[in-house]
Amino acid sequence: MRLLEVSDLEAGYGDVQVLRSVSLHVEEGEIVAIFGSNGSGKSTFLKVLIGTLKPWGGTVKFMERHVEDLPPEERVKLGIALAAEGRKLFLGMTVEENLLLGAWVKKEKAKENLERVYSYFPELYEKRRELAGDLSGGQQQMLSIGRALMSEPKLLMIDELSLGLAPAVVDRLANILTRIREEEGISMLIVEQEVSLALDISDRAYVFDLGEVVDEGRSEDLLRRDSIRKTYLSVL
Amino acid sequence: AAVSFTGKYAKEGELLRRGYELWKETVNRRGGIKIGDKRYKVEIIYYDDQSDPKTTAKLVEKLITQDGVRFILGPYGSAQVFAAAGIVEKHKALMVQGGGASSKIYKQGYKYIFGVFNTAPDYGKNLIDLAVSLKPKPKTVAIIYEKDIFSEDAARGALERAKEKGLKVVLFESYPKGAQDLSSLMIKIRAKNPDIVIGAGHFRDSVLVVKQLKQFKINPKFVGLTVGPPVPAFVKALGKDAEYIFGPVQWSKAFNYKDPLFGDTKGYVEAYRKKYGEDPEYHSAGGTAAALALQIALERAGTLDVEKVRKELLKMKVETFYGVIGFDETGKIVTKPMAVVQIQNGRPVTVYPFKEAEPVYPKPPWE
Amino acid sequence: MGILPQLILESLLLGTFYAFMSLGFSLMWGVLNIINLAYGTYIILGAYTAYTLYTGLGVDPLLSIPFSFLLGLSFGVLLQRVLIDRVMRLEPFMVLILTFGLDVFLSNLLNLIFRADIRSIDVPYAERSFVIGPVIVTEVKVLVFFLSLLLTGAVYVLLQKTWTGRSIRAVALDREGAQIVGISPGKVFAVTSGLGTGIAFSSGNLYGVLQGFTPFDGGMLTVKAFLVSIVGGLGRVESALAGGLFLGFLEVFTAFYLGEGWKFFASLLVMFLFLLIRPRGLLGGKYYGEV
Amino acid sequence: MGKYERLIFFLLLAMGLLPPLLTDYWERVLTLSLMLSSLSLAQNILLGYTGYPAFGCVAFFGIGGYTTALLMKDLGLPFWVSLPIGGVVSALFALLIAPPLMRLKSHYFAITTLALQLALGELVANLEFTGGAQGINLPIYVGPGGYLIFFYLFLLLTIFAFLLNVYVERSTFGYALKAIREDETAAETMGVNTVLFKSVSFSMMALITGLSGGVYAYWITYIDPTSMFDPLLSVKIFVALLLGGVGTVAGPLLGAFTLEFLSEVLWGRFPKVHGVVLGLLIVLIVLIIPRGIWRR
Amino acid sequence: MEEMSLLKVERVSKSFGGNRVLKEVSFTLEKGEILGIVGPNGSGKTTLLNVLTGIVRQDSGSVLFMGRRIDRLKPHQRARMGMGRTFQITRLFSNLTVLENVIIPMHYGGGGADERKAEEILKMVGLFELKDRKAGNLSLAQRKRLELARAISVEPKVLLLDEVFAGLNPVSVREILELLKKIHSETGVAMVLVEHVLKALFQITKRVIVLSEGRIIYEGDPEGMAKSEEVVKAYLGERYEAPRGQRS
Ligand SMILES: Nc1ncnc2c1ncn2[C@@H]1O[C@H](COP(=O)(O)OP(=O)(O)OP(=O)(O)O)[C@@H](O)[C@H]1O
Ligand SMILES: Nc1ncnc2c1ncn2[C@@H]1O[C@H](COP(=O)(O)OP(=O)(O)OP(=O)(O)O)[C@@H](O)[C@H]1O
Ligand SMILES: [Mg+2]
Ligand SMILES: [Mg+2]
Repeated sequence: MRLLEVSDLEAGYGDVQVLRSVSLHVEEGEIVAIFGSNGSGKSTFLKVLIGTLKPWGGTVKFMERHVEDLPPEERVKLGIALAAEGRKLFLGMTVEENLLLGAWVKKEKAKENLERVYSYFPELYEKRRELAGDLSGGQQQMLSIGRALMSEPKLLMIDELSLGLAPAVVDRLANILTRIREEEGISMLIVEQEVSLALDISDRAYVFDLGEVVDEGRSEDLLRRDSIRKTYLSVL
Repeated sequence: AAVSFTGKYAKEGELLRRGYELWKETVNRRGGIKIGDKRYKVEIIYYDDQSDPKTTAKLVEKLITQDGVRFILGPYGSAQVFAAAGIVEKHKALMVQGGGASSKIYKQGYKYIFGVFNTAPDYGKNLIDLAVSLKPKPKTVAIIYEKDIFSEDAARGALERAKEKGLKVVLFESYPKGAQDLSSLMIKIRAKNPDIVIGAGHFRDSVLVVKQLKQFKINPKFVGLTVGPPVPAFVKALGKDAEYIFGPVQWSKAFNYKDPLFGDTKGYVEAYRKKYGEDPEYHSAGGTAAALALQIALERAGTLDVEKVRKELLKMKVETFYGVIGFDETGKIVTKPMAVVQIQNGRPVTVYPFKEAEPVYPKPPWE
Repeated sequence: MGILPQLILESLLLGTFYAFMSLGFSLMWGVLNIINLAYGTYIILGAYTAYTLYTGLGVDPLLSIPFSFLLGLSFGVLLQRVLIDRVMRLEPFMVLILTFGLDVFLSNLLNLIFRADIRSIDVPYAERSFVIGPVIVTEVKVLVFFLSLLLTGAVYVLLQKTWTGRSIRAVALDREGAQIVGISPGKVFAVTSGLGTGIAFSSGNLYGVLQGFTPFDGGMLTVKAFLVSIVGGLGRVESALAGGLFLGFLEVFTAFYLGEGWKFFASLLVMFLFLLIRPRGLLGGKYYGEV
Repeated sequence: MGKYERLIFFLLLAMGLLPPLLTDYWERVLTLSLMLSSLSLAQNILLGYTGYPAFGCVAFFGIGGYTTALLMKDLGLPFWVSLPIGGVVSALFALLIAPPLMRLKSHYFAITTLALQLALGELVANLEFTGGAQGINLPIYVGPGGYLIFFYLFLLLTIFAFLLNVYVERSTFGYALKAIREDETAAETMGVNTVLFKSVSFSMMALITGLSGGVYAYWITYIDPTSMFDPLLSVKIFVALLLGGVGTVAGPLLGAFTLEFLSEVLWGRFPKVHGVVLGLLIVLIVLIIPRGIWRR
Repeated sequence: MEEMSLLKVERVSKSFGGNRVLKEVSFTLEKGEILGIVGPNGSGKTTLLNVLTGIVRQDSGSVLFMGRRIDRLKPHQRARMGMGRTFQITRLFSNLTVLENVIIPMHYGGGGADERKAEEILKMVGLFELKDRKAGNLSLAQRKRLELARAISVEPKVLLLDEVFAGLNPVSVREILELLKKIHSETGVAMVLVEHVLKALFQITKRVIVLSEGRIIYEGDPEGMAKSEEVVKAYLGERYEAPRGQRS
């Protein structure tokens, strides 16, 4: 079943258009990666999906249902979660409180999921009584992802997956995500700059440029595609 | 006139306004004020100063600059009068007031301010004079006062006289304007257990002081309050608890003088009773007297020229229902006495220096 | 000396009332990040409600507390929905101005209806008191003390239902963040504002029994609530208690030893110093003005 | 100066020619408007450019006013000497308390200044030499020009405040203030001495506000703690700023005049309910034009 | 007399509450040198930069800049001595324009402000087209670039860069790398790069320090780092063979 189906999405800020006719879909149980040039509208796209930015046009269907007019909190209830760029953490609350709040729409399973997230990120367990605002940059990133996991979403969206994370943590995270997908069938939509990583863990990927989808396909195929190799893999 | 309709001095302000209104109606019924050859109907513009001197100042400024008023009847409250005075003086208008008794008003070198009240220290002095004349002679006194221009003056009068008469002042302390809880002061008074308690404040505080004295079970032999007891509302507010409390008055209906407008003091009392259904007390009388003084000066001057009217006021020495009205060069009245009343059987009766009845002393404890 | 027990008793009784009175203010501040300058006037509104019910229908002001609370609750929710929600998005000081405008409006409206005269709710037991050894105890104050304690406890329990409490704070810290985890900020704002205003109104009943009031006394009460919140720290019941007692002691002792006139000044000075030196309060955690 | 700034400058100068055409009453209204203008322009330096809302700025109005009044009354100094001293005292006081005070931000700062304002008011009310709660009556001005002199004084003050705003808007000094407004830590690491700049802008505000208080005291002749430390005046300043538009040079002027005229009209029309209407007005302004007239 | 180091950090320690974040950290930075600092999340890298720039005051130890102790200096004073930095979590003047964001530090950090020069710098970091945009409205990568522009605009003696490559796509990483190299060769500015994007870091630095739990556990060249067991365990991860970038 198509979990998420976006067609012809247009969006922007003020009168500056950022997204132009973006269409994209995510199947159930699939991990989809988005990469592409900076400023091409990836974060904007996720903002529209979670609902903190209103689209100008186009449709967003989640589980066959139109959600483009729902406020964010309703979408979260339906099973979408976002670990946002800029993190949007509750800096003045403790790490544990931040995580618990992630379970707002799944309160009955809060305790259980807390354990789970702590097992993924022991760093957070150590810091659970400290304020989120006092965490290091990378720790905040972990917290943001951990919080998104707390609601047991059907679709997990992560902006800048590896941002500021140490290599060891990135590896661990990659493992965790593939495992969660296998065990729980959660779908994911991931924005990641590190293209080899993105293609490593995803089934399919989209390439954004200047607000448009310029390329898409199965990750293995893209990895082999020359244009991609040239622009994104061989530069360093 | 800018008068307090609301706020802390709403009660006194209303009484003052009654005094003005009675005068206005009486004069207008008689055909108005005769100035030169013309007769003028009296019109009084009122504004509510909400018992706030700053507002008074603003309103008087407005009366003079916007409404073009030249002759102003004063507001109630010394601070209000004080505030208004500066403005009146600035614009060289003329104010006659029967609402402020602070002596400070007359120490500013103002030329255009006249007042028909004895100054505040006399309030305190009269109370002490009465107290020491009673047997058994009280020995200790506690004086509390509201931190305002009039009350402080009155309290200082009492303090001075108490020292002169050899009383021991065990407490002399102020509380802020508008205070509504005096627990701390009461605790202090209770610890000192004085024979006399003098409270210098205004109507509201008088009620509060009595209530809290009772609440804290404090039983002095003599309770004197500068403002309150002569006002009918005082008994209404306190009922039985008002009994035997003393209060000084600028004027009482026991006075006996002739009057150009009302015939004599009795005539005034009757006119007042007819209009308002109760006896006048000194706030209203002060208002009427102030207006009367202005009227007489206007008629004698025969012109609306402020300077000339002022000269007439300075020269004046006339007998009215209120006593003889005459001012010194600072504008202060210098020609009339004061009195003290005590609440007996729910009514204020004059007990000093003229005696309608004997004072009850010492005061029995609260029930 | 014999006077000390009396002073301590007075401070305790008064302080507990202050704690309850300030709870709503502290809650709205800690949670909505709003300093509600109309708060004091909410209390006064409560006092007038109790006054009207008492003089009109003879309902004892202590019995009409639930009614005041409900009235405040609806009023708070309404205000939040109609006014404050829209302004909260702007800089914080805009809400200050808005609530100040509200304060001017409400107090003048009261003045229009009731005039500026001092009113008091003269319940028959108002002047009753009894003596224990060196201290004299005023019955009303004791009643108010117990009621304050009881109601404060109730609020404490309410906030301990952690999900509500937590959601409330989350929204305050990052509105978009809260939405992302599925909380509806609008609802949370309304609940908090309603609760806070309800507390203000019901404390008005107690205030009205304790002493006289006029439409313009709100400003001073806001300052007191503010002081309690600053001294104690924000948004927590324990902090409000600490702050309330602090203010109680401060007022009674300065009034006694320095004179009534210095009471308010002392409070303001202490508040000023607290803000400068320890803006997080005695018990408080981090405050929000700083990241 | 830019084009429209020059225009406003000349308009202000031209106002100096108005008095012969005015009645006593309008002269008073204009004088009040100018006073409010100078106050909002002063606040604009602080709030508009530095981002610190000094809700209790009237503290300095009081300091300036009382200093001026006391110097005249107790030391018998002439007004022309007392006034500048009043302004300087107020500015120095600001400079002194700014470093600790301005560690606070946003409404913490706002409220702390308000506490300061109220505390000073209480202090003045309790002290003897300040005349206590009764206030002070000042001698009446009898010099050349009569009461018109106050109109010109406030006009001068407004022009001074206006020029200061233009300076801040244009100068590198202003850039520093704006940087502080946006992110203080970042500004600091970019080399901006934030404590110094904040303090100076605070003290500029205090200088103008203090001078304004001094002129007001002599003009109104009667001052007392409630009128010199009046929270309502603080709010009026902020409402004027909001109404006009924060952070622009023209906004505060526009706001002050509009507000003063409006409240004068309301005052006259609805003497009983003006308080209610004023409150409503504040609420409406915040709701409807939160960014001010000028910005729109 | 021996040539003095540009920056000398001696036994610097710092705790937050009971949490010891830096433990006697010492190192030196020579003029014109480029030093990389890496380490697990929360190992104290950002805190170290905060100590160097004066945003956080260390509990003990000292910092010498150009031979002078600067422990007591305020951040702005250090900035004027020639320290430029970027923030990991960007701290721009969000309501001012991109251009103004660059002009301000030029005023207060170093020489005079010159709009022309500011525009030049924006061109270098690739933000010229956006110069009139409000800084708050930039995308993550754009903000990072602006942080960098601000830091270099004052022509500092040392550039302290906190994760400038994070969030940049490979193309951008390349551009910024080239830019840094160019600036370095032209001005000889010393740099400290805190970074997790190792493949970028290793292209520009010859010496790295690895922090772990506030302690320096390795100091030396990049190759040696990947061979150090301790570093692999604490930071790189067991499966790590060589820095990713060197694979392709
Ligand atoms: N709040 C905003 N207002 C106006 N423009 C914005 C805003 N946020 C982003 N933009 C612009 O929209 C475009 C797309 O931004 P977006 O953040 O979606 O890009 P991105 O693909 O996530 O980039 P990055 O890789 O840098 O994170 C950029 O040019 C950016 O400057
Ligand atoms: N203000 C603070 N209060 C309390 N703890 C703090 C504070 N700042 C940092 N810390 C703690 O200090 C430790 C080091 O933080 P720092 O930001 O220096 O790490 P980092 O090495 O930069 O990590 P990252 O790679 O994730 O950015 C972390 O555990 C963090 O929680
Ligand atoms: Mg992005
Ligand atoms: Mg870091």
